[in-house]
Amino acid sequence: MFRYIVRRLLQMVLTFFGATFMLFALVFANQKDPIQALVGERPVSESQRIALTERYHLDEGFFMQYWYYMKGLFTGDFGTSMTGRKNWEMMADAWPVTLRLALIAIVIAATFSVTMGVYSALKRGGVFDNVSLFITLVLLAMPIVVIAPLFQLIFGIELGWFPPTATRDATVWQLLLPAIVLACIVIAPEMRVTRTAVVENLRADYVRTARAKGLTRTRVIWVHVLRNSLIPVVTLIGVDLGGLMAGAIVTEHVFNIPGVGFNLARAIKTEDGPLVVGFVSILVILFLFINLLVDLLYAALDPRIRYE
Amino acid sequence: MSDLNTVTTAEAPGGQPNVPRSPVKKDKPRSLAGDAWADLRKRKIFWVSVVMVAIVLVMAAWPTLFTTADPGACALSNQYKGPTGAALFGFDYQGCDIYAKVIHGARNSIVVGVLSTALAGVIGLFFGLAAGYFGGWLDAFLSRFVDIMLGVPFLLAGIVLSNRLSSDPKSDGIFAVTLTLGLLSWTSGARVMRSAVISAKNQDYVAAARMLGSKPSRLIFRHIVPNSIASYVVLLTLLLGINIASEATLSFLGVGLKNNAISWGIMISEGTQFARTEPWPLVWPALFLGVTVLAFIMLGDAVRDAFDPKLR
Amino acid sequence: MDVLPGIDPRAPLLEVSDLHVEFRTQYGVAKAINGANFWLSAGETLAILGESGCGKSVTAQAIMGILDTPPGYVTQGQIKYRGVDLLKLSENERRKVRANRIAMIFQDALSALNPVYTVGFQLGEVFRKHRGMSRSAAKQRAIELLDQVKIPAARTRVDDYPHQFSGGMRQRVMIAMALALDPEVLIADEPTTALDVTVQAQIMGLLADLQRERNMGLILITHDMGVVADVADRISVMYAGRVVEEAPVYDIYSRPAHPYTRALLESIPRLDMKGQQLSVIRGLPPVLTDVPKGCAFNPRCAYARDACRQDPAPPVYQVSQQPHRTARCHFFREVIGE
Amino acid sequence: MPGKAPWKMAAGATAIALLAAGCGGGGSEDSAATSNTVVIGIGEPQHLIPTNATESNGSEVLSSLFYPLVDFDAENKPVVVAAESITPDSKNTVWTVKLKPGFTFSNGEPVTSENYINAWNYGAYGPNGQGASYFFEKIKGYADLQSKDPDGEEGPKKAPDPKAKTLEGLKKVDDATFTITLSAPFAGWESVMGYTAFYPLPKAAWKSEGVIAEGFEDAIIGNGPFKIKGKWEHDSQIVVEKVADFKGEAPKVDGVTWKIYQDQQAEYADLVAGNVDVQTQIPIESLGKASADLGDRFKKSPNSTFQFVGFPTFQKEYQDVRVRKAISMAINRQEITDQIFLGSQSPATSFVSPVVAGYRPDTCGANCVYNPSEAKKLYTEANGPKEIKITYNVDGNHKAWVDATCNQIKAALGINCVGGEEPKFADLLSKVEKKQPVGLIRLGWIMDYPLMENYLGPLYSTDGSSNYYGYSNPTFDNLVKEGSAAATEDEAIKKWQAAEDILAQEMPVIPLRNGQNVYGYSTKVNNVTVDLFQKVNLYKIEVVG
Repeated sequence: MFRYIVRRLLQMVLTFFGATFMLFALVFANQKDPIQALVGERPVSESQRIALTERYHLDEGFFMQYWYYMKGLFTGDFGTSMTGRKNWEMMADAWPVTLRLALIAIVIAATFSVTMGVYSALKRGGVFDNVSLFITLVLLAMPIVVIAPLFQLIFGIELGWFPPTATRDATVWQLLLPAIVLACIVIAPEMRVTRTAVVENLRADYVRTARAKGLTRTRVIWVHVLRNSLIPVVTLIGVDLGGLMAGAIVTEHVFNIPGVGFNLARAIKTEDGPLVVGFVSILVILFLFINLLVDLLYAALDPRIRYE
Repeated sequence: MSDLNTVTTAEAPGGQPNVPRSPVKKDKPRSLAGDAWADLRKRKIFWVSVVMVAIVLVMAAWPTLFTTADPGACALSNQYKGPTGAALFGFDYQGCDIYAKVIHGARNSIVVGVLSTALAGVIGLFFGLAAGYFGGWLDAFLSRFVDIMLGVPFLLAGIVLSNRLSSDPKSDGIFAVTLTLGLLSWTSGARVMRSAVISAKNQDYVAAARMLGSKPSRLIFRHIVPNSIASYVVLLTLLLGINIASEATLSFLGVGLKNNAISWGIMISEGTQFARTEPWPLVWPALFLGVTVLAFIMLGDAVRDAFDPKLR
Repeated sequence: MDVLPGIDPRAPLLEVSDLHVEFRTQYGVAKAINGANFWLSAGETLAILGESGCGKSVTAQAIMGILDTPPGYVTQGQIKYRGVDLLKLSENERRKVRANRIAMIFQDALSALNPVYTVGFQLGEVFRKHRGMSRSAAKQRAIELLDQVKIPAARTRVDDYPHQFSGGMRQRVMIAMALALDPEVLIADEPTTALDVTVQAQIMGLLADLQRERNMGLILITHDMGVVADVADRISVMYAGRVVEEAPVYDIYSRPAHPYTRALLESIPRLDMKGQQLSVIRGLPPVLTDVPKGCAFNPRCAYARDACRQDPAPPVYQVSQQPHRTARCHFFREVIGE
Repeated sequence: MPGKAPWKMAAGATAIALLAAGCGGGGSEDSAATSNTVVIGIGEPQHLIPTNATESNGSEVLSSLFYPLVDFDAENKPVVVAAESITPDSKNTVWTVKLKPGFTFSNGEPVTSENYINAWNYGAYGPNGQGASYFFEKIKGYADLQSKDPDGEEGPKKAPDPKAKTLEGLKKVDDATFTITLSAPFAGWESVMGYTAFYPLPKAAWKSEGVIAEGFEDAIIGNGPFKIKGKWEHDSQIVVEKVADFKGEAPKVDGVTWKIYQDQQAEYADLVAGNVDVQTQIPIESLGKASADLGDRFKKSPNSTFQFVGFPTFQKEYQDVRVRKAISMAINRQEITDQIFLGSQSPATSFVSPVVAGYRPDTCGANCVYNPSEAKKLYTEANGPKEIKITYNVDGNHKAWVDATCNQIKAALGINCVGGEEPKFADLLSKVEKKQPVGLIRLGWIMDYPLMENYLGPLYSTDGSSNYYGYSNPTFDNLVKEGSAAATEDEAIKKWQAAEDILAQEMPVIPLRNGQNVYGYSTKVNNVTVDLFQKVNLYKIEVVG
């Protein structure tokens, strides 16, 4: 197990370099005129253009730019954003709130999808099963650009149940509504996968054994069936957790949360290469860690899986 | 909606007496597909979803069967007018006939949704199979590649890909959007497939087949795939819905459908803006989208249940 | 142990009468059991014999109360344990009967044990949930049990997972689990089918020993007449959801009273019949949504006449008083007589 | 039976998780909400160094921190504020600025003429890359502060340092007086100095000569009625509080929290919920409900925004002026402002904004009047293209009106019209630079100072900084230049109006709409006004009760 983890960590280093290189290429491929993008619709004066081009090495080739970036990285310098702020400072501002948002969202999503998935697996074909399926599907089929403002409108303004916006130092209470919005996208798949897995496992022989042992139905389901059904669910939750951090762009925008999604969107819009690469590199690292965790969780959930 | 899943419930558990698996046809050899078809034919829900999907497909293929109005003929003087004879659903913000737009929007939404999901399904299947079946360094390499893919935000990759793929200013962007969504949405499927394959690989019947000298390709496609495919199909039907919706997000960001192409996604995001005062332009396309996605998912569920002997 | 109201220590240990079970599927109602009758006394071994799909396992599940409902329903009949009709108990009372009074062993121990928990956990769970023991006490009891079923190094193996045991050892774990709470009735559903022959004998021996020690009633469900001959006291032969013949083991083997039993016996390969062609029962068991009229066995029966093809099915005929044996065949005399 | 158990478990687990996640979150409730302060919504400023602040968010924040040399009265004429007097010489070339005595920066430093000169030199110096450096173009010696790229657009070589570091035209007379020499006469110079770029910077700003100290921008020190409290909390808020002994006009509130929003809809949600007191631009999506939500706290006032579409000269199909006129006549501006913008903009019928002196309504004449039959006739005569395209950037909320405009054109001219979507303005510009067939280009303009010249120069002059469509008419250029050099403002306006008449003849662009501030405020505040530059008047606003 230890060797496995070490190997994965080594892979991670390689992946990280691969990722930054790929990202740099992506950003580079998309870069047309970052200086114009930076100032929006204002005209750019010649001298301003020259100054900024020099400051950000914009006139140099792709490999040179990558080299400057990596060189900075090794000295702990994530580079300077086109806005003039230090990248690490912007990341330090943005990550905490996004992490909290994603965690709250995934907890809401996982709790609801697992409980509701199990419940509808037990009551297959019942009213609960069908209604919850329908609602989650409708939420799934709605683009996030629809759900986010609608939820804000309905629950934030018209009903006033939640604060309509949040800030960087948002309380959990303020982050609840955006977290629910984020959870909406992932609840449907997670719930469906839970339901399918539970249905399959409900027919397993060991369930009959557990019942023959005189265990209560609750215990049979929540202890014996669920544990066996969790592997596909955990896989999906792991993927979703990462996705939520990167995918919060629209939600953070609507709820005014200056997190990763918002910063990324702005950086992409302003063709702010170093900032994009900085944020996404961290995202990739987080993904790698989450995946390692998920893989280790497999082994914890199912003793038949062994890593060497 | 009343009995969406009842069909999956009434099966005899394993080790039960001779409860028939399909209508009895005495002494006739049965194949999996034949069995499944026989099974499907009996399911009400299957037919309901087939009819719904068929209607949507016909709508996508021949919109003029449903409406003769030109969806592009809009006039502000009609803004938010209620339903009239031909315009069943009334008019939207731009004074367009919502009914005509919904009908004509079906094609782009369906084409993008179905094709991108199919593409993602195939890519994810092969990635998941290769990684799960062969394991080792290939698994490590593919898995890390998937990690990077997942780590790159949809928005960034979507913008870059869409820009690269649609160089022709005259194109409506459907090809680019389809390809973009397909190339970006296969990853979670690949991971689910991979873990399903890993668990299937360790089952006795696979070991048995291997002992009997099955070629890897046969092993994979005859033994592992049919047994791992159930949750994958469920995921894909969901992905279909997600991709139809994602098209709207891409279009919303300006890298989706172009040149006044109509789609449900675009209608929905436009309708959202003024939903507070005028809900109908949002409600109608959302309803069509929701029902379509639901139909596909129901169909996927029924087919999945029919093909998965464990669930039958 | 929880006290079961209405229990009568003098009443028969287990008595199943006129049991009907049906499965309501989308393809129609399958009558899995159509009036099963048998009883079991303490210390006795009753074998239920039949081809796969004849309703043996369903009977066992109905007794345990672990039928999957839906689609399976008990529609009629009584299952009396010491005079108490289990079918009339609440789910909670019924649950307490399981493992405490009546326990069950399943066919395939690998799939019947939960793959993700240690055997110690799964064994201990019985004590924790029924006896309210602490985790450590339950584990201690689990080790003792593993010892009793002769698993070597029980103390270390208690923390292993099912997949780390061999087939025979797994079945021992199953047995240990069933015997944990000293039940009076043990139902063993094809306990040795998945094992190889030498291990089969060991397991059957172990079961017999444990039964003797505890004076349990044992219901042995099997399709293997060879196993039955060695351990059973009485045999019930089931066909298409009915007990077609019931008799002490010796009588069945020497003089079967039902054509089906006879056919089963003839299909056993025997040393003294070397060189002769092995007889095979013609045709297939009926599909339960489509059971033939009259005697369900009639399409495959050499003795069948018109009466066998008419409803109602043959009643339970008393073949002899002492020993008590019954058969559901209009022509049982003819069958015995040969 | 697990009848209700899952729900309970779900609720319990969620609660636990939320508590856990909550540990990181500070409960920073606004303590300022109770006091005599107001919360005003803005977007994240790009920069807070005055010479780099070219967008409205930055200049709005700076307006609270700085006291300008000049401001504008109700007729948009300049009036001195921090300056005692500003006097030109007879040729309008040398301007003498005399500062009011006794003013200090919020750190106590006295405000002297050097503070202005140093700040402006910094802004004009090319290598500093300041966004507003073009404001100093008219000052003598500006060209010497710019470097020329030696090897063209994409060359890797380092540009040489400019010839000079300071503007030749800026001269200190004494601590309270300095002169500005322009490279050419310009009667409207006083108005130009009303812009954000002309604020002074204290000595504390400088690390060394010409280099801004690190961290100064995030805690900038000004000479205005408010000072920054703490630091600029990027993407979150900027809190300013009253300077105790401010010599100028004292505001009625004790502080302002500039709350930063990424999205106007979010800001509006907070306005309705009472979390923000003033929103200077209510998004169209919310206008339908704004009256209901806000009652008489929903207000409108003019601003300088001017929206139009330009015809790229490199596309032959638009070279016939009849085609351009026909397209203009095919557009029903009133319908679009009423129904797409819900009255938040008004139809434009001239080539400059109504807020500048010298504006005349309807200079565009019949060309800007909706007349579909005449349009069709003209278009057919000129044999205009069968399909036209209006290219716009989707990140600016332009789709709705472009679609509506296209629908009108389609209906009136019987041709096809499509909206060409570009993700952002820079993408649009790069296509224009490559001379790709973009069709009509969506453009807008917000003035820097209230003169006609600020529209005519950048937008329509041959070398205008925002003349992306390539319009060029020497007569027009000359008239604009003559106007700028005129001795009096009235003379200047006459020349400029003559120039505008040329535009009406040639229709290089189609004027579409003039913008308005559509703003709203909470019940907590009163006397809220929003000026031409989309700024809240901080001296008038007050807290109720």
